[in-house]
Amino acid sequence: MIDKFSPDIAEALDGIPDAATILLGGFGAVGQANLLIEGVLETGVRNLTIVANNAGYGKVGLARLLKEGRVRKLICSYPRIVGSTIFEELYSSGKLELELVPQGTLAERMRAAGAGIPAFFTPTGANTLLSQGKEMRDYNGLPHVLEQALYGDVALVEAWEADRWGNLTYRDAGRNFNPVCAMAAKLTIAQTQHVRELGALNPEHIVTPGIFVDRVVHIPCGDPVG
Amino acid sequence: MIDKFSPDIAEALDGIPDAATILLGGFGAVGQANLLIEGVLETGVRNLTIVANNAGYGKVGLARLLKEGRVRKLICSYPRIVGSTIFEELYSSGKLELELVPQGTLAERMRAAGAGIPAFFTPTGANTLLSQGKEMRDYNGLPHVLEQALYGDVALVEAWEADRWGNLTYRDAGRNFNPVCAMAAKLTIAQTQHVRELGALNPEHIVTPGIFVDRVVHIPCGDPVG
Amino acid sequence: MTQKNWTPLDRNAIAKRVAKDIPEGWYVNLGIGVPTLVADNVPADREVIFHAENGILGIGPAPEPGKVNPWLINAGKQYITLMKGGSYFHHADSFSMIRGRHLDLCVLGAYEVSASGDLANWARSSTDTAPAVGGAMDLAIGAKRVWVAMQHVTKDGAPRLVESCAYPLTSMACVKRIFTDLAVIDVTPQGFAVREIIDGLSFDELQAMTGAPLIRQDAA
Amino acid sequence: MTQKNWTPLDRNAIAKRVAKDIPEGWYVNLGIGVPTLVADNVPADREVIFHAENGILGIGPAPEPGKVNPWLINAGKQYITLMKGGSYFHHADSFSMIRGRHLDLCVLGAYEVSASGDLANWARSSTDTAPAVGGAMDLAIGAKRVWVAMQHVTKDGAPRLVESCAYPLTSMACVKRIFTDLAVIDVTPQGFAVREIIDGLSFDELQAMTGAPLIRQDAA
Repeated sequence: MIDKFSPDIAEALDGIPDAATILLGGFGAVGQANLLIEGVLETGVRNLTIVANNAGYGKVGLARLLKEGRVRKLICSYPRIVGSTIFEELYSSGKLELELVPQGTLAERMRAAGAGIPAFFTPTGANTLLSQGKEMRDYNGLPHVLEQALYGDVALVEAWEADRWGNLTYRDAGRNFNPVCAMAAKLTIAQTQHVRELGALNPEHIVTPGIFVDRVVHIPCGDPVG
Repeated sequence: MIDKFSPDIAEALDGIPDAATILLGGFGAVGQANLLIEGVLETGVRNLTIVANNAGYGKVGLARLLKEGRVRKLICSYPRIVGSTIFEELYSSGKLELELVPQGTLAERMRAAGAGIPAFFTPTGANTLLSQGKEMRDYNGLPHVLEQALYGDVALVEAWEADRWGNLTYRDAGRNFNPVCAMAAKLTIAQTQHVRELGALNPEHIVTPGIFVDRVVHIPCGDPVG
Repeated sequence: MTQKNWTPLDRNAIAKRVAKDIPEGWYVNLGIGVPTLVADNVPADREVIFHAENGILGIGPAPEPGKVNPWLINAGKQYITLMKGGSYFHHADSFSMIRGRHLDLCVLGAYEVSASGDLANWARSSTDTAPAVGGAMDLAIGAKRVWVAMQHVTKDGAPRLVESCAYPLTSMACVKRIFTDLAVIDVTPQGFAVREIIDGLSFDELQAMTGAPLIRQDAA
Repeated sequence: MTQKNWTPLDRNAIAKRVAKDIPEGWYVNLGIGVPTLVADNVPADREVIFHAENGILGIGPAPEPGKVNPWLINAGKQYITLMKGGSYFHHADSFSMIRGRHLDLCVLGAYEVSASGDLANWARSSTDTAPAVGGAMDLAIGAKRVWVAMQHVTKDGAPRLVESCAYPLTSMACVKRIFTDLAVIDVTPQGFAVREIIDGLSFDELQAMTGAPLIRQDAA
């Protein structure tokens, strides 16, 4: 019987190596797999590359990973949000490498990785600081940038519901980057608020089919905090 | 008040010009907007480029458009299915141009058009007859083909439910190419089996948000035929 | 100093003026700041569908106190509500809507706009200590129309409408209309064309606060 | 002619042999023909999740007579059922699963397979009168493993396992294992390696019906 549930966070996170690239779902405080992220801290891995829209929110999750010096590089669209002082300190002191990526390009690069598309042309960012050094080509009379797929070793996502096949749903704005991260990583680990029996999720309403999910852990952590 | 419903098929199809590129949802007999497609026949337009996975199924919809000689070119992954004799006659007699595209590339080229991605690299079809003359590049140690977005002037899709904002759901295997076609065309027209009040569709369960849909017509045509 | 005969619009009045130009049925993304205020200024009987980068169509008014849904925020991380007919989708789909030119309009704030419609709104210098771009570049290149809502001049009185931007660009030649506290200005092939000036302010006074030539244009 | 000491496997027996090698938990796409028969040959207590190109995960057994859902077909346009835990998605997402290497296995039919694993299964000539490719090229390049289920020789007795394919290629160097009515053969860097031969058929007899050198390999 297929059963992707792990009994606890430690087992769910087993095997993440140093220097891994970890994709994090979430936007603002909503839909972040904070307990998995903090579990990564406890595994002791270092030298991580983190892909996330924000550089942590509040004092939880990614903010803690950053503070503890586990992150070598951040690939991110909007690191500077209210309360992201940890990021600013690390970045200005040269302790953290930053790859700034337009938000839509960030999402599309992960989606491309999950979809087997190694590179694509996008108009976003053409002829700006963020396209410097990249291959350019005109389409439809406008300049476009060639962007590369962004592959994760691990993705950490937060779901609203999950079943033992790893099928996931999300809640409201908690969907955001989560389905995109889930498809782009070799090892996708979900924390879920609710567990459902196989067959209880309507096949029309499953957002992330279990094929994109390797492990699930039940963490009924309630409303977003951050 | 936004109301995308058209009172009848003729009005829903108003304004399609000769030589238009029309994207058709559907796979096999399921999820085809047959009554809209046959409505196109009645508008008298000619010289069409049709994008569809199959070259018509049975004697309805696209099969009729082909038979009446309205189609100049077919962009298609699997024209040869049981009963597609009309296609084979037209093709072998040189009356129909065929662009054969792998099924996943067909879907991805339309998705790219809808997503503002003019071109992308894919491993599918590399070093085959279907990549001849196309730009190639190696990624991850494998050859890839540069494929172009496939834009539609019009998309004809079949939905299960629709509301006046044009939000759509589908039924079972009726989803297939429909959401992809809907996002890739300048003018997207849906025929829907059921009409729902605004707000009756759960926002988590809407598959094609109304932003991708211009017109809807209520056609409770029942189970797939063809 | 001569006495001013004019009073600049406040932030909400700018937003109200933007809202006036948005017809029913448009799909609209609103940037952070003054643009966000536009939503509440659309007449209640005019259906406009607001989009948020984080996967939402059909944003409704701000929630009443005590009725906040902590799972429902906009791209500015403010709590919102969802209208009937609203929908949720993931980030790649959300930016397909943006990049794929499905939005009728995006209203953004700006540091500077050039006479050719170049937009600078994401970084104050090329060596910004902690830059953040978010969805600005996607919106600027993707929406069918980009309008800017901003103060006409900086706090120091320097013009924000300029011949060419000094700040790093967000996107080239994308801005179509600018709503400031002083005027409504179109970006045309000939440059900045004035559509409206606030009461009491003369064309020449407006020109003096603008860093590129203005073209007279009757509102008609 | 000497009497044969062997009987080739029938179509269902080939499918059964394929099913034996599929472990629990794999995501598997089955091509048209013999591969489609694999699903019904997986032991009932072994959960394998079958995928269809037209947007389905979790295909169940064929529907009972009178209980057909006309909206539920597989990529071969046959009526199917959905298992508990199944899901629907659109074509671009479906081929993301395929192209993005999320499928553990795809079982395809073939006209020819070469000793380097090249697959030819979509067209009989470069001037096919009405070619059709479907999802074959996506599956061949995308699945983590491609296995082929086919007859060992053509109706005319010509080998289908060859040094290099005469028919147009579907994809290069993609086939890992071949299940025929006569043998199970791995494609290795050294060429075709025989894992199993049906009872009564000798290695040399199998070699005689094969268009490229076979390597002896113990099943252990």
